[in-house]
Amino acid sequence: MAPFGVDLDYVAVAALFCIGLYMLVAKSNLLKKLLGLNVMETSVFAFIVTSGMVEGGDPPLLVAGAQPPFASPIPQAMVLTGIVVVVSVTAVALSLIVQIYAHYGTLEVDELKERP
Amino acid sequence: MKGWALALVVVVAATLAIGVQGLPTHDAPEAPIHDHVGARYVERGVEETGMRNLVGAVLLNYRGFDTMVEVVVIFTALAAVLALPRAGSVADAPEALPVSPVVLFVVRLLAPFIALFAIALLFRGHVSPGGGFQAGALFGALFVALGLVLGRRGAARLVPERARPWLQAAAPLTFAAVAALGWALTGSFLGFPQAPELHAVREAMALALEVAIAVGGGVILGSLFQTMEA
Amino acid sequence: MSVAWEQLLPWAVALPFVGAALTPVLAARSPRWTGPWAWGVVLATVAVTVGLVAHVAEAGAFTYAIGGWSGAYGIELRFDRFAAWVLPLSLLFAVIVPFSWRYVVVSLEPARWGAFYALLLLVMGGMIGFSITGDLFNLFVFMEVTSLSSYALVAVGGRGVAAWAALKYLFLGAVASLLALLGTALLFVLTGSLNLADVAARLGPDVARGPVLIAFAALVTSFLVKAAVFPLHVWLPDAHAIAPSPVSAVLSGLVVKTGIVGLVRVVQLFHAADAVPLAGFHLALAWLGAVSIVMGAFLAIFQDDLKLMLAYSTISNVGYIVLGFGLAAPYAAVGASVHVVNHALIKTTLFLAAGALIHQTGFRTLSDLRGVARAMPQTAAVMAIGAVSIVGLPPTAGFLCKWYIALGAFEADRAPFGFALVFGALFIFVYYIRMVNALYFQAPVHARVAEATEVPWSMRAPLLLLAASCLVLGLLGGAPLAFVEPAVAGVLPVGGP
Amino acid sequence: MSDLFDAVMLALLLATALAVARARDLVAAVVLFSMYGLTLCLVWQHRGAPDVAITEAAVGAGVTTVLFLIAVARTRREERR
Repeated sequence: MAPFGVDLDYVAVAALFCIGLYMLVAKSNLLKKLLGLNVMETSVFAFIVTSGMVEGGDPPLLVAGAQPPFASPIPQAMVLTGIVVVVSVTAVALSLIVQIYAHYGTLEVDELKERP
Repeated sequence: MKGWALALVVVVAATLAIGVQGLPTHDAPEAPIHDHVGARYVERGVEETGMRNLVGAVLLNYRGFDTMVEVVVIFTALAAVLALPRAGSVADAPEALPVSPVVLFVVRLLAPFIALFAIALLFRGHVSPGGGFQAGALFGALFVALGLVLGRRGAARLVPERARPWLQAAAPLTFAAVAALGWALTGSFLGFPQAPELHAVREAMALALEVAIAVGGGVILGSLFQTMEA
Repeated sequence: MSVAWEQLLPWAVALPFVGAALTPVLAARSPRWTGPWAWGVVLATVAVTVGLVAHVAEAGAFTYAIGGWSGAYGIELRFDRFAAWVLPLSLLFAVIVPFSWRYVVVSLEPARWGAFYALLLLVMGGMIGFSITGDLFNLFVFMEVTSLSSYALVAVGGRGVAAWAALKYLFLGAVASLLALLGTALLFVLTGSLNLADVAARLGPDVARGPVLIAFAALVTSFLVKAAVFPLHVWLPDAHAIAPSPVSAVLSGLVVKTGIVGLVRVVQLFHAADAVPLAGFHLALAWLGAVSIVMGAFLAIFQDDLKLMLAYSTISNVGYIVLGFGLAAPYAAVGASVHVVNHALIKTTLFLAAGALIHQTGFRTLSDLRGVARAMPQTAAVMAIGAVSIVGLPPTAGFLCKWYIALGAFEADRAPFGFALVFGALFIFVYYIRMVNALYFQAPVHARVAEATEVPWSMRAPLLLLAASCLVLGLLGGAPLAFVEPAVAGVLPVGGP
Repeated sequence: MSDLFDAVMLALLLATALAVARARDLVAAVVLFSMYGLTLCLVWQHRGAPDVAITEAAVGAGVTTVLFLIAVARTRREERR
């Protein structure tokens, strides 16, 4: 979709990336930071999937009745892999966050920095 | 802090805005993404892999090595969580999450259907959207939902204690086994035989991978949930 | 009978992964055997890698098409001389794993043994895969295995502080991985390919410059974070100092090097494609390296905590490597490549020896550990050999590397960098002298230090072996340099020296 | 028609992402994040990536959300002002 010569999809993806980045760097709460990281990651996935789309294209399922052009299967496979990677990292991060809270009693970075 | 963060975001936004300018339009069929490797997959994928779902063909066959490493990544997450010191003693662990009766009812109602849907995704993955990962994710989600309903003990009983480590390792091990089989049959690691008389073998190999990914992935997601909740 | 070594390349990755997957299975039956099992897996992997390296030294670089899909149509492994040079780093696991037996038994409850060894094997497999893959996305996935297991290994040792250090590492590491994925995605959109060589071939002059530059910047930034080059090093000191000592050795000696390997791969790609102004980039890299050398060494001087000092020393030494590649002069690049391995060996020695001292005395600062050499002469001697090697006194390998990098600086007409190098070497000299002085020439202040006993053999044997290797690598002199020279030819705008 | 659907979806994506950033109640933030994930999943389903859509719905919006909710339950619900 590109009205006025601007690729709206890519603009939206870039905006999501920036929102996630803002959460990651500006928020003090660890869980909010992690949510920001997830938003950033999904924005990159959205970029990858979008790049493989084609105007009026069908999903890359070559069953009876499917018409070319097809969306490219490679970006979709990459993103499937990526989603699983991200959930793995998120699970480990959440376990660490729970431990940090159990020990320090806070999730705010500025308070954590003051403790030894 | 906030000002510094905003400045960083503005810089990144500007960089991305410039970067977006020169990118090929994604909707155009003549973009490099559709024209080089992608074109061959669309053209010959079905013949070369025997799978009509090309995403599955890429995941299991053309780029199967990525998927092998990816199941190792999930396994790593499990090993990571299991290697961490246990949080607190049993005494200060909070009780199970409070769950409303409506949720309980809905989960009980939906559980068989979710399971059915996951199995359908698994076994029809070569001709329709779906496949091992999607089914595994659904199994995992089902695990989590049942954990809410049955409580920790009940959910733990779904997977027998003795089989658990094997099931958690199922995906990487099956991948290695299939890779070795391909090595023996075709001479290349993770190779799928293409000869017509070996099509049944090829399908069996793909199915073994799908099932292992679904079971292994589902069990690991469920274990992650249980370890975090415990 | 000749073994078809090419055929074994994917197993160099698959073996540690299978071993890791089976470790928890074994742990469920008898946790005691997980350590020896992990060691067995490491030795098998090392046997394969050594065979492969010998094969490459003889027959030259080769590629392996996974699943028979050659070129860009599948995933290709590429085993060139640079990979052959960094791959033997996995040898170090063969001493780190037995060293950690005692630590594991003393510090972790049996339920966690399996997971700990599994993570060590996963780091190893991930690093091997990272160095041999010829595919951009595959590079990313391998990087994730290595990173994710490293985050967890940092947190294994303790509750609050360790978890916080690990989480900081995780956040920065995840952003770095995300940047690598973004760069990969951009290159894929521009060329339609993920194969490193194919991408390089297709990044022709008609491809838009803006996205290419962003992809390049994203990939380079990602690997600079992983390599902990100065302004991007903030995650390193805490993570490396707080982690259990065998883990510190793995992280500081080996995992940091994945950033360097990634950097080399990216520069290779863009050099072949001639798509970005590499001259300016090399200059920036050289500056970053020089700043890292000086700042890392400077900050290390002020550390009383032994492991924290070693961690800052890693930043400084990575600076040497980055400077060496940044100078883009043949001598410097050869020196830098050798220093990759050299520093891995020495830093592993130092961290394990530090771990041994901490393990036996319970103290971790230099002021508490004063005079420990009297009670633990062998461990202290290993520490001293490591210090002499890393400072780079003439007979050791450290000297040769730095000498080559300095030669490169003059060769490239960048004498100021030569001064940065000398300056940094002076700082490094100061703090290692301080360390040796504290261990040897000061009186013990704690009874526990004065009465400490030498470490058990499961720890002592690895230490002595490592110290001997440090000396041997130094005495080998030019031999490693000769092996690496052809390897760096592809990394540079100009041919070998 | 299709363009309109896409535009609405993109707007909804940005709105949910901003809402996640703004929410002080962490449970609300997590639930909004799962809405964000489901919106993304609809976009992908609509535009030729059903495989990714199913996975995002199950993993991105489902499993991730539950893991986050457990973490919130075991820590603190409010982000400090």
